[in-house]
Amino acid sequence: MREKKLKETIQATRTRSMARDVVKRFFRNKAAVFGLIVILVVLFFIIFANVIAPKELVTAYDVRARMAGPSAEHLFGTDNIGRDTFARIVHGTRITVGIGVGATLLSLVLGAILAAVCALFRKADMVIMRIVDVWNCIPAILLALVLLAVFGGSVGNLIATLAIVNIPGFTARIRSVLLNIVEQDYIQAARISGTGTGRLVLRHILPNAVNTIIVDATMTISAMMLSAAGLSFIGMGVSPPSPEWGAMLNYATEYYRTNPMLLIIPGAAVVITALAINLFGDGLRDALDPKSLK
Amino acid sequence: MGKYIIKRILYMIPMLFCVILVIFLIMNLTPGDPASNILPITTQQSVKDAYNASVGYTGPLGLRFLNYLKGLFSGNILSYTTRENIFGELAIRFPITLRVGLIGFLLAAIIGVSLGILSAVKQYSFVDTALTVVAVFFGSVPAFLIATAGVLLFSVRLGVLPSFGLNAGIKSYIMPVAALTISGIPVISRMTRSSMLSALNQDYIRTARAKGCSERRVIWNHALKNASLPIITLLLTGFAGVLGGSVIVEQIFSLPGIGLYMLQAMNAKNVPVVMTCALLLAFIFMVAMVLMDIFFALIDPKIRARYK
Amino acid sequence: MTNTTDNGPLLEVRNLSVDFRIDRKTILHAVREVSFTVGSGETLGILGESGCGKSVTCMSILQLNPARTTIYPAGEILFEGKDLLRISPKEMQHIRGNRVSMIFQEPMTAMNPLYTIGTQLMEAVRLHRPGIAKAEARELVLEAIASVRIPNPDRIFDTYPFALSGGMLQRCMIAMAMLARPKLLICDEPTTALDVTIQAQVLELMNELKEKEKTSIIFVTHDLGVINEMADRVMVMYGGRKCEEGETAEVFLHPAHPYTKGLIASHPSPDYTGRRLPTIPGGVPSLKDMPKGCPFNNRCSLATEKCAGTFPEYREISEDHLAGCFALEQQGENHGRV
Amino acid sequence: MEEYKYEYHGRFFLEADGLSMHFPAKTDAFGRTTSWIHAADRVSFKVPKGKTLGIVGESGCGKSTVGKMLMNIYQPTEGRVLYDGVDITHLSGKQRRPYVKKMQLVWQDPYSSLDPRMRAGAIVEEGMRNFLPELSEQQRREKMLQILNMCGLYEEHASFYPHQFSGGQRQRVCIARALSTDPELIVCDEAVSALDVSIQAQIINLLMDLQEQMQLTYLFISHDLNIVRFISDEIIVMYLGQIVERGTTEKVYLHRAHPYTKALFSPTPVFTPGKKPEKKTLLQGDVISPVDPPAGCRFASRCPYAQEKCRKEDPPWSNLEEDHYVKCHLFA
Repeated sequence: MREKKLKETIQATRTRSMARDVVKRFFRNKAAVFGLIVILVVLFFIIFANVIAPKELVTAYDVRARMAGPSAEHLFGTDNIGRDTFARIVHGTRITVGIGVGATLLSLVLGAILAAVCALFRKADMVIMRIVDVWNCIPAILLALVLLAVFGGSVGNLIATLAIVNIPGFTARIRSVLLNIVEQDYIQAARISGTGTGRLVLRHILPNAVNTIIVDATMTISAMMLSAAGLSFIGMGVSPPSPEWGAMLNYATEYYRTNPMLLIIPGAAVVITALAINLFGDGLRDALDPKSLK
Repeated sequence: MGKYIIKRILYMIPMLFCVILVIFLIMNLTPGDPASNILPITTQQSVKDAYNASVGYTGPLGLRFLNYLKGLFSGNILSYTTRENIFGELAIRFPITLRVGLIGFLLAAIIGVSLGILSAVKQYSFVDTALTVVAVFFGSVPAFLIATAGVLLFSVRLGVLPSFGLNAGIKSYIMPVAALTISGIPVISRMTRSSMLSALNQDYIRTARAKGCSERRVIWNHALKNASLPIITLLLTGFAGVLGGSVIVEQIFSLPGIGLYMLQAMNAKNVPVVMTCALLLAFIFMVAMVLMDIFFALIDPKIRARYK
Repeated sequence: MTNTTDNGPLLEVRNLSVDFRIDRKTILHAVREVSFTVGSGETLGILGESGCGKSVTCMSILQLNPARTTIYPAGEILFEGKDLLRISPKEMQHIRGNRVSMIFQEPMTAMNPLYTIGTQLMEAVRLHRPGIAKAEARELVLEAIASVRIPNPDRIFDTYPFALSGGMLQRCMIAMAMLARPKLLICDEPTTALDVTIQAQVLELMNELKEKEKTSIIFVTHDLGVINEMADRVMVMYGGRKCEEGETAEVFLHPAHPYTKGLIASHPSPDYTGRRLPTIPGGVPSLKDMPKGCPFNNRCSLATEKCAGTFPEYREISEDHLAGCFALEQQGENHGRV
Repeated sequence: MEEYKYEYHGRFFLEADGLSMHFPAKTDAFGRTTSWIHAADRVSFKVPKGKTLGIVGESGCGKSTVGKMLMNIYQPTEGRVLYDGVDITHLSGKQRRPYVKKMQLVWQDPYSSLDPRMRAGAIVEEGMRNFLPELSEQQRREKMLQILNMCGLYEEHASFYPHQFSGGQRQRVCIARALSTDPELIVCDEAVSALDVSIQAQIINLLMDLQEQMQLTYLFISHDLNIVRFISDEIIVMYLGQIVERGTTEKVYLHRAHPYTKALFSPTPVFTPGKKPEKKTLLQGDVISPVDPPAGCRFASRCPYAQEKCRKEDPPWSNLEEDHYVKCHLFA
């Protein structure tokens, strides 16, 4: 009788799954949901850029419609040679966000590999951490500028450069996450249960590290995006005919007085996207926080 | 402690050596040369070679590096483009960067830390929420956009502040400093808030309350001192970053500081200038790290005991 | 002296309830309608397992529960005639560490790691005697350190917490708590984190101080043995409720509440020779899953439908021995006396 | 160290032969270790099959270190571990594997010893997957459910994540995991210390039931004498890395001889309902540092009976009665 009652209470109170809890907590956070919506819009732009605004519009100029204000035909107006700003922004999304994501993924993969080697092998750890020390001492922006100056500011170079600059940070952060997990009793317990290194990494270490890493990577995407735009803005990244947002801003500085819209629109695009990613990342971190997993 | 600091300072020498070596290798092993970067495209190859030889961009790599080191120790390295002593040029330019960077950084630190403390103490109140929202927003606005928006508003629209140069006295500094300050505050205030909150959650805070400390005493005497270690870390690494990040602000406002100097040197493949700037920035970064260790030892007796 | 009544209790807690607000929708009931008194010079033990509300109850006395999330929906905490739930923060600061002191479970984290022991004890002195001269305060502190039987008070004065062992730190905490000669000392599991031989030293010391200073003590613990040694009276708590209260010997010899009985039985006494340990089935429920009515009803062998509805009235088993259980009513008046 | 005569003859199931564990404490400028933390010094014992050996001592006495050396989590500085007569101290990973299967460990902290991202069922099945490859998916699942049941958990618990369990239930999952590889020996390192009193008794009962059913051998490490006495057949008492007293449970418990054992037993506010406990022997001071401990008896600094000799000479083992030995000058 009592056993049965116990069993019932157990069932009644404890059937929630972990993933559903996380989703529920995430959607309770309004700012994070706003971030998610904006990110979905941005993704939509990236995937359907050609449908929303034909690719020709990025370069096609219409001298009669120079420096037009916003209208039905040109949603965000046109620039000084009559290119449609909206089309350029939509296609610029691919470049700017693409650089952010690309640089993050590249540095994440390399950083995670280095970090895993550090966490699993004591001797390699010593060597890698010394190298990371030196790497950290070279001012990030200087290293980025030197690389861009010598290799030129193409999209690929920008991704590679930002990734190189970002690797030591990722390595150090992921390493500390991994080391923290490796010290836990359950890793020792899995070893005693006969689990080999490969399975240990895949089934125990990675699943426990992945939350922290995802949140970190999300935040890094926005930081990388802003850096890419900044470098293009000062003329070291992607150069102006490209609709990269930083490059558009760089181009627009010549028209401060005559057409401030040219400045405001890509500026707003950069800020809103970065803000959305940050809000999403914040919300994700709070939702995944093991402290609220009770 | 003294012994440890000396060790740290000695450790800086090989690190700095590595830094300039890395920059040297990148600059020398990549395509392009000073002549092609500066002289018109139509210049004959023989003229280019003569130019490269005249500035010293020739001969075996080891020798070039040795020459640089020699110049470094004798305090006389010539810039490829101006043929002037780099130290002389830096002496004019570095103070400008330092002034903008230092003022901007100090303001950001003071405002950021105060707002962070306020947020933590009033956790979940309206003030905290408002500050968090503002911090998240400005955390997503890069310095170059703040600067651009400033130029648009104060130079173009209102016409009260100059948009470039240093000719308007103190007025010329307002916008560059403000751009650095505003972009620095969010990170600092969020960091301060979280470390204050974690300090306020500690057992010894409860003990302090239990013995009758006023809330103000709890915050200033017990929590803040314990929260200060991560804040100091952020500020000191941040300061080195601000100096490096001055490139963008200097470019926007055309300030003749070391950021702009560096940028021009990179485009001209002016190897010694780039190396010297890297050396300077790396040196400042490492001094900041040593300072950090000193602060840590001053604040935390456990760390202090380790050095004895 | 503000102590108006010589014979009345020093501290009287009436119907205290404490809630924690977790988010907008969730409110957890940590303590429900708990009443007890502590007389002058008396030691009250509060006994219970994790999550039973014993710590929350004693934190409520000095208002040390997290201020943002804690709600006190009902009850009074009367100390020397004042309701501690309704006094100003200023008055509360005057009482803390002065009239009422507290020591905690984890000595290793309870001291601020950045200040010397001396600095922290000096602070405690000067908070309540603002005008005191530095030298005099130092004298007081050294005396206090010596009184908890730490050799070389001078050396300890300039030591940082990290350099001391748990036992030493807990002595320093006691010295700090006793500095102002408080009327009431609240001890929240003060020996749980210590090794047995060190625990014995600390308990011995506390008994000694109690006799010397005539301080009233509230001693919170999960250890029946410690209660047996320290407490004049004991209150047993489960799931935020008081289940039983009375003189220690009386409660331990004639436990009335099924939970108290189970708890005592599952503690093997030296002459117990059975092969299996008696146990209470099930686990301690968390605050979120606390059953309605009597919180013990899902683990209790005597539970009926009634128990899941409301919490019973307390019944007097004998003089100064209360218990709250429906089974007592059904089985007549002399259930407690076997 | 044949100072202890066991009634059980023939091969002992588990033997620790002079196990020492020294960790480096300080290194000089050339990276050579100048002082050592003596976590365990020449610890020897033998456990017959199906019996329980209790190791008692306070924090820092080296009892957990001994457990970890047995499990090869630490490689002992000196000495060897014999499992059923086979030296398993210096085996390679492959040679060791069959012994890993037979020896399992239950940790103190039921919170950090379960992978928070794995369901209880998967945690229990993991060991079978590694060590019992002959089982099919279906058999594995059945066995897992059976083990959970034996440990007092229900079928639906298999799909729970660790955070959905209470502390006592987590410890049951840990025990289930240990049982999954069909072990012969389980080392319980403070396995019930983190639990509430009423739950401790449940877990102890569970461990004793399992021992009866499966002929398990336990090494039960704890600081709590009341519990060790209850579950153990033999007890060894450790102080600062050394064994100071050993014998069958009844003898050590009733005729405790070493001053430390006396202090360890008596100050536990042993619960006798309604009676104030009698005055007890109190120790002075704290445990001394385990870094390069002095010659002589390590307990001398706290011992109320310490003499000149105790500080200079390492005390010898004395035989007090059958199956009861003590390492103290008082009995030499």
